Amino acid sequence: MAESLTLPKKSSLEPLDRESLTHLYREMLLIRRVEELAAKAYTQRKILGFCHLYIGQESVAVGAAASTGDDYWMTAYREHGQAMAKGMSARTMMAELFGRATGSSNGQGGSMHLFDKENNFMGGYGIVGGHVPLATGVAWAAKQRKENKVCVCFFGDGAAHQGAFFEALCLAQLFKLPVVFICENNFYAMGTPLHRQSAVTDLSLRALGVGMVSEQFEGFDVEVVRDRVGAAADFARAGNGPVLLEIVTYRHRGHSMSDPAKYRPDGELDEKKKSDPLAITRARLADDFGMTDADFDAIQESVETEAQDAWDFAHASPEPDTSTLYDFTYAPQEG
Amino acid sequence: MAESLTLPKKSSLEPLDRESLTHLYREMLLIRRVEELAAKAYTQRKILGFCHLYIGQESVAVGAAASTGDDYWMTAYREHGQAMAKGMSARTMMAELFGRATGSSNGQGGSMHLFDKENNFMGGYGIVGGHVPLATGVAWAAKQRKENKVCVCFFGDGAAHQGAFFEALCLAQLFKLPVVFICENNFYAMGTPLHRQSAVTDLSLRALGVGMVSEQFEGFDVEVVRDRVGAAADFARAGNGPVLLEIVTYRHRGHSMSDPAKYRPDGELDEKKKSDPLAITRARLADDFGMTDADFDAIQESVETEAQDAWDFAHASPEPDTSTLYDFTYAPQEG
Amino acid sequence: MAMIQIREALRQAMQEEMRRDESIFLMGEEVAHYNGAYKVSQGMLEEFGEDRIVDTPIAENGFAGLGVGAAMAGMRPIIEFMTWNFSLVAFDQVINSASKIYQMSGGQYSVPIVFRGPNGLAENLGSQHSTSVDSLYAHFPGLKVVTYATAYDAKGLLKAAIRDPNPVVFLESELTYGIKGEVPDEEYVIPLGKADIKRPGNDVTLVTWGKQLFNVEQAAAELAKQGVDAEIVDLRSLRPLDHETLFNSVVKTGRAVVVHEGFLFAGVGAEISARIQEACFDILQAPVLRVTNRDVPQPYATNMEQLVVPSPERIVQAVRQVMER
Amino acid sequence: MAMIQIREALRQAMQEEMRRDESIFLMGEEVAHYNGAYKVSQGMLEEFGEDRIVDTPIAENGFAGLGVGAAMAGMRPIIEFMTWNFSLVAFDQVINSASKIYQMSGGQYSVPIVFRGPNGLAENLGSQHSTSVDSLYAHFPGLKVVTYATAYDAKGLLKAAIRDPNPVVFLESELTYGIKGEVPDEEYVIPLGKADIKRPGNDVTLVTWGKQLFNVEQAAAELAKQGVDAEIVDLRSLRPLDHETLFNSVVKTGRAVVVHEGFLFAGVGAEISARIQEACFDILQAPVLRVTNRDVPQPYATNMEQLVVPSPERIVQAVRQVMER
Ligand SMILES: Cc1ncc(C[n+]2csc(CCOP(=O)(O)OP(=O)(O)O)c2C)c(N)n1
Ligand SMILES: Cc1ncc(C[n+]2csc(CCOP(=O)(O)OP(=O)(O)O)c2C)c(N)n1
Ligand SMILES: [Mg+2]
Ligand SMILES: [Mg+2]
Repeated sequence: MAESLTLPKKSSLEPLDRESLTHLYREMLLIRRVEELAAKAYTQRKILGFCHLYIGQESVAVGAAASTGDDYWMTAYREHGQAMAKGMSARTMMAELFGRATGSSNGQGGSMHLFDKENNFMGGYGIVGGHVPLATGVAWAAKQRKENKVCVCFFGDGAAHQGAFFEALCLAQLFKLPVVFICENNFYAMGTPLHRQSAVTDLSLRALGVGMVSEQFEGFDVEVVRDRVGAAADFARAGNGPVLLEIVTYRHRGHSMSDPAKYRPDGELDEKKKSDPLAITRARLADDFGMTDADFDAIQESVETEAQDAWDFAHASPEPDTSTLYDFTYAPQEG
Repeated sequence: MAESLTLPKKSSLEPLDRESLTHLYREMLLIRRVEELAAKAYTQRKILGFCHLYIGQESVAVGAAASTGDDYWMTAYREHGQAMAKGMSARTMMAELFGRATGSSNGQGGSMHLFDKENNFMGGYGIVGGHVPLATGVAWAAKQRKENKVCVCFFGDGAAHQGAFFEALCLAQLFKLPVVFICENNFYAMGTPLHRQSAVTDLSLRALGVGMVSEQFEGFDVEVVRDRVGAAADFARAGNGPVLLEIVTYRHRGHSMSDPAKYRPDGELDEKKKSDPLAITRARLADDFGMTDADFDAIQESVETEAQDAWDFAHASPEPDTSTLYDFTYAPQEG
Repeated sequence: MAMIQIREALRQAMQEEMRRDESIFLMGEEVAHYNGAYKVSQGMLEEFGEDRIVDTPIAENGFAGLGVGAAMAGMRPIIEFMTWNFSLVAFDQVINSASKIYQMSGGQYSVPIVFRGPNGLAENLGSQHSTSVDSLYAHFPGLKVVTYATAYDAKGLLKAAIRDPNPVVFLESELTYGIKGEVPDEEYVIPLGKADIKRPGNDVTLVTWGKQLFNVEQAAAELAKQGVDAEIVDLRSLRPLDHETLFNSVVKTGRAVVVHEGFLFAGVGAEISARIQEACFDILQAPVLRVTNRDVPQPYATNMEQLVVPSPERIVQAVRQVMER
Repeated sequence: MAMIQIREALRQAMQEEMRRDESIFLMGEEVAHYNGAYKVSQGMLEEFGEDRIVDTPIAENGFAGLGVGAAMAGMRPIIEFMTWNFSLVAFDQVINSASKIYQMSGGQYSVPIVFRGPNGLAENLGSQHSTSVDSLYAHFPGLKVVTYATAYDAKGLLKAAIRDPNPVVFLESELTYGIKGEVPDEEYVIPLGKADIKRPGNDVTLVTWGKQLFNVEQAAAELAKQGVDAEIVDLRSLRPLDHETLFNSVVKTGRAVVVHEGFLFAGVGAEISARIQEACFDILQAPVLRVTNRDVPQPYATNMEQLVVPSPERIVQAVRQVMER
């Protein structure tokens, strides 16, 4: 029976020491600052189209990367932070947002379609739920080739009502594929709160219907995310089949840059900001690892430099060469 | 929590007396005989295309009709028996299978697309799972108009993995729509047994993922089906929202006339035939209501006559008038 | 006459019809509490309440099917796709359910439903958010396919679509919701299947629909300077098609260029071109040319994106080609 | 040379390629234990095992997407749709995933996948089971669309499709799986994008593809009796299109009729017609005519159904029309 299956209480990962936790903190901060610069660039119309910021959810991507760094990832369009957590440089990402030739997709993809093959970051996708079946295929390949890799698939609470999501769950469980499905429940699909999207607001229940192991937890603490995603990856890697994780998080900004997010109940945002991933990990580093304000200032400074450098790089980069217009439609026949 | 919700142990229906149970027995027998004639007509190439027989599952349609006779029904392509149980005459149905102008859809629809508006039989559909969302819309209308009607939606075990099915469940539960979803689990989707279609073979579990009330039961006894479908209809009619029923049944024939059904384990069919709905109800009528062989012979005879009459009617009916070719594409503007 | 935005014209059409007919409801993502992703349904929740202005989860195949079922049961749903790109997950319901139920049922059940939402380019959204679905739906008998460029047409055509007893695919545009136009104060309805001559002319027929009308009008102005008097035929309905207006214009001018967004291959422009040469073969002075998206998935970067879609310059150039014959 | 059924030719193509390349697998409904709904994959489970010949639940959108993901990860999936009618529930995966990932990723990820299955009329199945999807997929850049009429072409083209680094939509037919044709014993591959002259002639060009070739050949035989020497161009690839063969033929004959199954409106025939008149305007002696399904959802009854689809008689009649000019 579905209910009887559960994840190991602890992952196989060692607890983080000061240095490695500091590294994760820096990554979260870098994502935060780069997103803030992206917002600024958007208001200056240097970035156009949609721009979905990850601010508030950094602990999910960074925590997951800390436990599945070599694995395959697939995700939706709110993926700037995920791409960076997985190894894409701030420069390459910002250049793609700016629509430049130096961007991750040569300016073909844009904000919603970041890809980084070198780091097995298999894309940001724009059709809600549409990429979830793709993840089962990546896991299929990994399993057939006995790669001992899993595919981590991120999607939002809004995707948990899509047929594509359900069919992917059915297939992954039937074929016992090594997929870690991560539902980032940030409480809203655009302007619609979860309780108006779904009769059940515990989305990990979706797993029961297909007999899948699942777990729901709060993801504001990067160490918790690292451990639970690690536990899920251990489980899937061991050949036990897929796992559905519902990670409760929160987005501090609107759905996209054009959304004032007036639909939030008064005080909700301030309340949630108390569990800002950066604040939580900063406190932990200060309290348990004795990091000083000076230490944090140093990190802040290097992050500022890196973020600003990304902006400068993107800004200075050339537009795509229009003579390449037809180069991205069909792959050339090898050999 | 999903699990806590359950249906009333008994429906609001009175137990059946001899006369009414006899009536249901006769209906099941009529469906059986008409299907056998359809099979014969198919081998004589009087019926073409696909022909999916309902033989073995009669108790489901007839039992459901006995408790939801005035309600809306929607179903898939294995619907000959359901159309008749809902009130379509054997003549009209057979004529449609023969592709005649006197058929339920003037020969436009055929075996997979029987419709009978007078009896709220809203169609047989050919895309697996595709009609399930339609049922939520019919229920939406019934609810808005406060008709106190439910929509009964039949589909197979093979449809329980389709995105359309899942989205319909999500919407029905979110909007608390009066739908009775009936999954007729006859163990096979074409040649694929359920355990190779799905990791969970208890399909009523699908309801847990969306917080829906569900129940699984064997449907060979028409009285049981009548009571449980009645209980589900009571529940939905009372405004409690939808119900998912998984009714375990079995098809005695192949998937369609062209399927020899070689995939059945040895002995399975014979074993299942012991729970033939006709045998069960016949025994009940004989044992508890003292019906004699003579009584049954009389029923048999009148059924034979009615079934043969349907064949004769269909056979004698004209082909559709080709001048009507363009009459079924667009509805005319009223008034 | 009032000058109003196209989004207001569409809203008025829905409001007027909903006041007239209890059986109409609007359903889609963010249409109610959020007042519409593009504010088309602003204020409608307040006026009509949650039973008639209905937010949905992101389950297009599900709620498109819900709409079709409700239509079969006698209601008149307006189903909003936040954009038509997302209708691709609901494609089966629009094609296999909506377009075929009247026929499959032998005429017993009609499906009076409107599917509406923005179509085509919305700028810098990349290839998954820039699809023009015109030809995908216009291909199928059983559907009607309607679009507009002006506020006047938007309102009159949407009212007709809502009143039609058949499924209507109604194509809008994010980029033009804010464009203002004159709309009469008194009620009016524009019958489906009637094209409109947006500019009379004698030298060449420019056939278009939807927001490309604006590029075509710019091109026509430029051509006028160059001494070419173009007639602009705005089809408005792609299915059914107004052959009379179309062919009369080509018979008059002897030349035609079709301009539309979306892909060339088996696009609606191909159908227009094929029909013109079938009907006006002896009159045509030059081949019917088409100006459409270039044959690549829509790139994100502005310079590439603008290369792909039709422009006044490309239209003028095509007209020059047909005039040179 | 061996005379084999088309289903065997398709099977041989898959078997030969799978023996050559470990990364190829076949996935779909009933392809394994049932040996294929139409027995195309007969015996393949036995040869290749359950990891490479894979039965799926009825979840087309899911397993089409699974195939695309596996292709991105370097495998070469063959995804069978039991029929293309059912691809409409997977439409989003074929369009928004398969056709666009190479572009969205800036060329980082290619998608070497084949989607295959029977397309178009299968007789007396009603409107939901009789859709021709040709134009729906050929509309989109990023996809290739291939079909065949003969066993020889079926095998050679499917092998090329499997080797192609791009997503290929491969259109088959229930009605012709059993038709036999000669297939060489030695290996061969037919490059995609090359049309084939199935009958040389001088008076009129008959353009077709898929199983309509058989109707066209019957019509050509009848026309020969009437003294009309028709050239038959079997396109085989709809995307990419072989303009050279097509236009050379029309330049020679000066007349063209396009024959295909499926709907007329924005069908692939419209594209062929539009391109011919664009390229051969001065040579054309008559308008390009089209013979396609009539514009109604497919009826079930035989007499109505046969009225709807192309027939040799309708083809002959169309040719007569173009010859009379
Ligand atoms: C199939 C589909 N329908 C609708 C949309 C429009 N849309 C884009 S994002 C979004 C909300 C998604 O919310 P969620 O899944 O919770 O992700 P989040 O934005 O919260 O990260 C919607 C409705 C879409 N992109 N795809
Ligand atoms: C979307 C879709 N995919 C595939 C098919 C082909 N098909 C027709 S019936 C069937 C099996 C359905 O089995 P089930 O749902 O259990 O119904 P049953 O035939 O047992 O009544 C399949 C695969 C289809 N009609 N629609
Ligand atoms: Mg969300
Ligand atoms: Mg079954």
